[in-house]
Amino acid sequence: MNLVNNVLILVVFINFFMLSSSRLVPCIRAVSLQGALLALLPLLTHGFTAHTVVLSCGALALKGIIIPRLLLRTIEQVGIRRELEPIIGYVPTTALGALLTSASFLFANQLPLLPEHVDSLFIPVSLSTLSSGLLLLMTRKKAITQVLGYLVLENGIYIFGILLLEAMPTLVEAGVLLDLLVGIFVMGIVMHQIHRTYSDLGTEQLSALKE
Amino acid sequence: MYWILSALLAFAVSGILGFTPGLRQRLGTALHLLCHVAAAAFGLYGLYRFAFSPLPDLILFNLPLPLGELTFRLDAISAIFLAPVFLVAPLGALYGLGYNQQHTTLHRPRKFRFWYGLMCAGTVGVLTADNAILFLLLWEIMAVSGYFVVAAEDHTPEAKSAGFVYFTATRIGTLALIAAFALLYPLLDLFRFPAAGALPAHPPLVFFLFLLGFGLKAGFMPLHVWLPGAHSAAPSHGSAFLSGIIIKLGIYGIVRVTSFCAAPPLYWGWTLLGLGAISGILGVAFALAQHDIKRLLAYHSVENIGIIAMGLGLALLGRSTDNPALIALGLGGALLHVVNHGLFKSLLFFSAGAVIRTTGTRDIDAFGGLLKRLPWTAALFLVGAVAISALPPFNGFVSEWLIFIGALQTLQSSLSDTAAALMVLPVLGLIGGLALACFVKIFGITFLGTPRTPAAQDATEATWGMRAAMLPLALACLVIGVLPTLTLPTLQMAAHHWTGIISTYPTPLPTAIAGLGWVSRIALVLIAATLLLTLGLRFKARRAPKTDTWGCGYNQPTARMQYTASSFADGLIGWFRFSLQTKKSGAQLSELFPKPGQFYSHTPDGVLERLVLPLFQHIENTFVWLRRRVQNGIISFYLLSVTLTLVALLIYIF
Amino acid sequence: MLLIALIALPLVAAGSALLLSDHRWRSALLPITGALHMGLALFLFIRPEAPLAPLWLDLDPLSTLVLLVTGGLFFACALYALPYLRMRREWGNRLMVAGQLAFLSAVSLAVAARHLGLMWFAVEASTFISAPMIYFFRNPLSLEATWKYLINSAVSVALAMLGILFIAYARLSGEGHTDLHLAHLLEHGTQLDDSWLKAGFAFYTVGFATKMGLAPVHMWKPDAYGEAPGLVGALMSGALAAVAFLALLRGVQIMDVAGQAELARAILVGFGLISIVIGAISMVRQPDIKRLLAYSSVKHMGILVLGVGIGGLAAYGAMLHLVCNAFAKSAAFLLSGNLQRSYGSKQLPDIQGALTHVPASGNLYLISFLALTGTPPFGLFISELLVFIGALQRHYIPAAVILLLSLGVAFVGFLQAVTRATTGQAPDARPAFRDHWLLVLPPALLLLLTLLLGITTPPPIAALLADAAALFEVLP
Amino acid sequence: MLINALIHTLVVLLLSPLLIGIIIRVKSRFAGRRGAPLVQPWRDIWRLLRKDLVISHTTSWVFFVGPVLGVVVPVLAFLFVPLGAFPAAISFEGDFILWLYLFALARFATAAAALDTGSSFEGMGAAREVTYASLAEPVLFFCLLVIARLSGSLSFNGMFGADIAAMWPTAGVSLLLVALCWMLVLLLENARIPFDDPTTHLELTMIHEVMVLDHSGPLLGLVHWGAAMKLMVSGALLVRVILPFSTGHPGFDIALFALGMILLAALIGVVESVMARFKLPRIPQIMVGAILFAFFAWILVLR
Repeated sequence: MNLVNNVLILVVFINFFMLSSSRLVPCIRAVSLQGALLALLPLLTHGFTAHTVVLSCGALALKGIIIPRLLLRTIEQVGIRRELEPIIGYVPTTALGALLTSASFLFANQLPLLPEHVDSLFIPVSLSTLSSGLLLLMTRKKAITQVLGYLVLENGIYIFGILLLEAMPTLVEAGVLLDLLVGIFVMGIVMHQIHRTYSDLGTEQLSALKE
Repeated sequence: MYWILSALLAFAVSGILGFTPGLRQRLGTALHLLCHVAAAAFGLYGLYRFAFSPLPDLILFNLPLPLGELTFRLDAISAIFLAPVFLVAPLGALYGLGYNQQHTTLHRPRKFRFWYGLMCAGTVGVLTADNAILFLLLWEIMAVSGYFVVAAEDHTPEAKSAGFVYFTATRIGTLALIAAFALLYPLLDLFRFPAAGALPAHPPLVFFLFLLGFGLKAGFMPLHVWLPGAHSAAPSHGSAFLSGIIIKLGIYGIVRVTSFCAAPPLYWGWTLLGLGAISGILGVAFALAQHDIKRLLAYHSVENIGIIAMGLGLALLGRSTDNPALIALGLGGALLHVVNHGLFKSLLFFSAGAVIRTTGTRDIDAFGGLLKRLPWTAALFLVGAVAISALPPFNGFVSEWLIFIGALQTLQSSLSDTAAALMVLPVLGLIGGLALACFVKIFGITFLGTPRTPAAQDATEATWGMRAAMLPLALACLVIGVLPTLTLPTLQMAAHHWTGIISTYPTPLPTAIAGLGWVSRIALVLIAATLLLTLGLRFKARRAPKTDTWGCGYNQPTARMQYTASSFADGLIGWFRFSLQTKKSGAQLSELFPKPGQFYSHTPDGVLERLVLPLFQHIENTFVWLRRRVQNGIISFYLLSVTLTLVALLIYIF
Repeated sequence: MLLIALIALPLVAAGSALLLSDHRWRSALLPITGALHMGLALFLFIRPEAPLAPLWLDLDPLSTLVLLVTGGLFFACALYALPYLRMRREWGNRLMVAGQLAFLSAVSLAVAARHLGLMWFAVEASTFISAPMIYFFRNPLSLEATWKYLINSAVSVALAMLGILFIAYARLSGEGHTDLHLAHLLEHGTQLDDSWLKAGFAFYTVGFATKMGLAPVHMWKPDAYGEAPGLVGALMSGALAAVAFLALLRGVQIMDVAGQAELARAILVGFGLISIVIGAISMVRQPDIKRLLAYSSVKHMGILVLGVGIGGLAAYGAMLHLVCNAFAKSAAFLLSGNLQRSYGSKQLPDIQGALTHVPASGNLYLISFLALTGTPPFGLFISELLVFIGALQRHYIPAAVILLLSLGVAFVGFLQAVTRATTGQAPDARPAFRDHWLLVLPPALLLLLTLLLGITTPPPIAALLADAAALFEVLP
Repeated sequence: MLINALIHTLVVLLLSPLLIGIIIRVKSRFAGRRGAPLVQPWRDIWRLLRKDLVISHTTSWVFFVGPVLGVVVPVLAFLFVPLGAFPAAISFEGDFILWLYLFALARFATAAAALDTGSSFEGMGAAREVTYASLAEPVLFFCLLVIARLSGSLSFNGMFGADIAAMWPTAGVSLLLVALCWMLVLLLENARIPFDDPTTHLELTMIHEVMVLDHSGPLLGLVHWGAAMKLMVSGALLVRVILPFSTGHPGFDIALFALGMILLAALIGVVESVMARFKLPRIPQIMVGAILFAFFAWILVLR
């Protein structure tokens, strides 16, 4: 059981790294690492059943390999390396991230958990990943980082999903992953267009539509 | 009752036929007129048949309307309101025929005819609808078609803004009515109108909502803001129908709604009396200060609505203090004034339209000496003017006389009781005096004296169609004025249907019958004597030499030296300075030999320009400012609002 | 069997649309699939067949209603799309046709899904499919609108997913084993753990409220509907909003069964009132005709949610409102698309004298204005009246007052726009794109439907509406 | 009833110029002159009726209706008025309203006739006449309300009939106020000195005279005759309020009524010679004062 907890702790560290780093390429590699780690979790928790194997292979292939390559290819086309100053600065974002993670840990043990889930870190880690994903989305200006934020958000929800494997049959799980892929693919196309029209992936120009 | 419904359909069909495009337009207009005349014939025959059956006539169609069902009812009250509709509507169509031939301002007559027909159909429907949903449905159809009639010449900015104000006011009225009927929903079974006197008195909120809704349509003083603009922007036969018939639907609404309750509380009567007095006096005061002939006539509609409201207030007082004479006379006077006003106001608008058609402007100061050039129109306008100032030989006097007698029924009551209702007499007296001053002003300055502008110089008489439309109205005014006793039985029945007590009613109208008998005899003698003497004198003066008017020795009098609209009413406007806030410019001669000066006075509509428009402007600015804050275009703000809503919801739940 | 065909048919058509090379054939696919889909939906409504997999795909009264609305709407938009896509040849219609067909299948799947996860998947798919369609005009503004729409919907639907998982966990902690089939959830409602369920419902509602465009989270709607072509705006405001509303109501159903009815009601009424107020306020002095319709859609969504939140007569009114609003709103979007095309801009200062410049669309735009502001002969008047009476019956007096005032404010806002657009001097130049009869017929048909619903509600439809409303009757 | 009507018409047609004669005679006596003979007004009217007339080419048939109504209306109005104790020819509930509105009709006609000539002076007269008259209406209404309330009936016969004498002891003060207000209105309506000077030649200050500036020959005769009759009609009511005694013997009552009329004419003559004209803007202030007095009288009665 402590192996699972160690993996989850590692995920939280990746979250913090994401919040503090300003360079895009390492961030994308961090997200893919996080995806790969999460892909292993179902095997560790529920052992080797047909369902878990399919799920983890799909997740690994998708989050670990396909999506990062997609994002890296977009970055080469666009050719930007560094995230500009986020709305509230790096240090405050990381501090806020830490604050939210501790809050989610506190919040988690108030929730009426089932006996077998009490000591596992699943719920607090999923809530903290969720909140850091949202934080990334809200504070960053670059379109790429917003997509990364969305990916971290998805990972948070995915962690929570592992607990309830029997609620989500394989077909639906595959559907969720497929949706994720389609989503990222469409975001990639739109980012490409943004680059072609604004020659920069910043979303400052993307605020012309207002009253 | 079937006749009335067939009249409604005929009006609708006339609207549709009027819409025929292209080369068959002349056929379309002819069919439009034909349908209008047919509808009027059906309607009048239906009313004639109804006049002899005391009980209301009910028809139920089992078409599943979403909420109520399709029921129509004809009783004495709606019959009285329907009578002017079936007279003015076809005459309006006939007038329109003549009006459009030479007049090019109405560059979309097809659209106008369509909405005009629909408006008439809506009016007939509203007057006979018997359940709230159908009432609101037809009320809104009539209001929407009214908007298109008002904004018929919408290429002019003035018509556009008038249309906008009209439609907003009507919609606020409808919302108030919806709220009122919804509040009444538990009492009415499936929105059907209850029998007279079936419900307990409406709670104050419901009454004031009804008053707001119907008052906005009727045009009581504070709620009249849309009326002058709308009635002056609409083409003349449109504004004749609007002013003569449509605003009466507000009165009809109040009459129908107050008939639901068994014992109306006292404050209903007093509110209506107060509103009527304010509308009357301020209406005629504003009318005096106007230069535009149609705005002036529109303000007079406000004044006459005030008089009708006073009659209605008296009737309500009668019901609260159970004084049958007061009910019958108050309601009888009010309903007869509704019919009379429908007739002479349409006559005035038609003749004003004829004047505007030839001179091309609505400003009174540009007219003058039109009697010699438009003899027929001038005579008909004179009939309308004398009738609206409630002077004896015509119908205006008869209905005001009934209201006077009604008020006098409270003569012996103590101050705490209904004696204050006697104040109606001096108020009506003042209104009558001011109305007389106003109509002498218009008639004198428009038709008499010498023409002030070249346009008035070569004015031409109205076409035969227009004159044919005006003549029956003038005759109707004369007939009701000279033979008023014809109307009493229907008025008596209306009072019965209004209070719901059919049988046990002594007819308190004998005093009125005797009086009206003498009134008609005096009117006949008056007309005969005046005609005789005038013809005699004209005969004697046929060879009299013609010279210039005696100008007290000044031998080059010019047309501009005549009295104009603003100078004529300057004295009277002075008294109402506070409420009119007239802006005067010029007229101060400084040096000994003053250079040529120019006097001009303009009276904005006080309530609209100083209160309503700035208020709405302010509200709009705050809304736009708020929207700019919420929709500020920054994507992280949007995501922040999602998270904040989530957190708020979680806090709310735990 | 028919149900699966209903969902699979548009998907197959979408696939073949991608493969087809010929332009005319591809746009012809749209009306054919639309007609077939609507036929199937009507057939299923008239003779409901025994479902193949009741746990996964089944039609209850609410989903039949939404299916009929989306089917009818899609067919009208498909007819509109034929001449429209021919006019917009330069941008190619491969993406648009395939997207619309895929959108239809995703929506049908979402409507028929009886498994929360499956429904979530369908809604998520419809979001990502509709995103590229907003970018049809390929200008910077529509790009920005697409981006905002994408990020907002993605995040919100993800939160909804978390809500669904919370509900599953509530079942797990209540009963030991869990699955997300709606039928089972409704049966074992009482055993659900309260705190997890409430937290789940919170996430669930915020997620689908953003998807639906309710007030505090509606910011993406004016941008997305404002910049999308009229056709896409019509589809999304009619179909997508209805589906999101259906999803939201699934959550309410679960809360009712679990005994948390008044909490759900309070949340719904809260969301409804805020959306009505903000929707109405934002319509005043709005220079852009499409953004005006977007704000009007926010207001009407508010009325829908308010109606269900109040329950009783108001719930029936809300269901009728769902149908009438979908038809009238999409007709208005199609017509504003026509106006924008013939004037070359959608800003009011440039649009004048539409009645003479583009007579057919101008007059219909006027009629759609009357329909949308709840003028009596049209259905919206009846539905708003029902919601108002329901509010009074259930003593929601402040809600009734706010509803009435907002109707007035919205009317003033809309009237300002319509008077400026339809009256006045039309520009003398001939319009760039004249009114094609197929461009005018669909909105006219939709408005006719709203009119008919206003005048008489035929018994079968009235029964359907009543059953749909009965689903949310609070069991005393 | 017909005979009664005939008597009334004859009395008003023949005797009214006498009142004018008396007023002129009293004024000249005050000025130390012997004054014209009492029958002079008759002679003037007779002379004017037989003269030819000159018409301005800007006028139309409305120009003729003014003077005609000026004569017809007082004759009809006099039918309602009881001569002292002698009952009125016609009386029905609410006849005083018709009486008031008949005079309004006459005012409409004369003002329209004045405007018909198109001269600025006549327009000025018409404007003033109509403005001040609209203030006189409420005063008359209040006075008639007071008397109706006291007498309990709604027709002139009932109001000014026998029991006015009984009213004095009970509501003396309000009746006095009524009489005063009625006198003021009488002076305004009949263009007497404090409000308007019938004999002035300065057009700018006239109200009534300037409206008939252009009338000549028979028209002018009718105008004078109508003015005299109007004075008699309103005077008769005022006399009935001031001298309410009725002895039951018809001959004596008629004599008493005649005496009352003569006294009234003399009073007007005295007032005209003693007072000077008010400034035109003062007239509305006085009329508003009259309205307040009449209102106060009504409140007294009502309490």
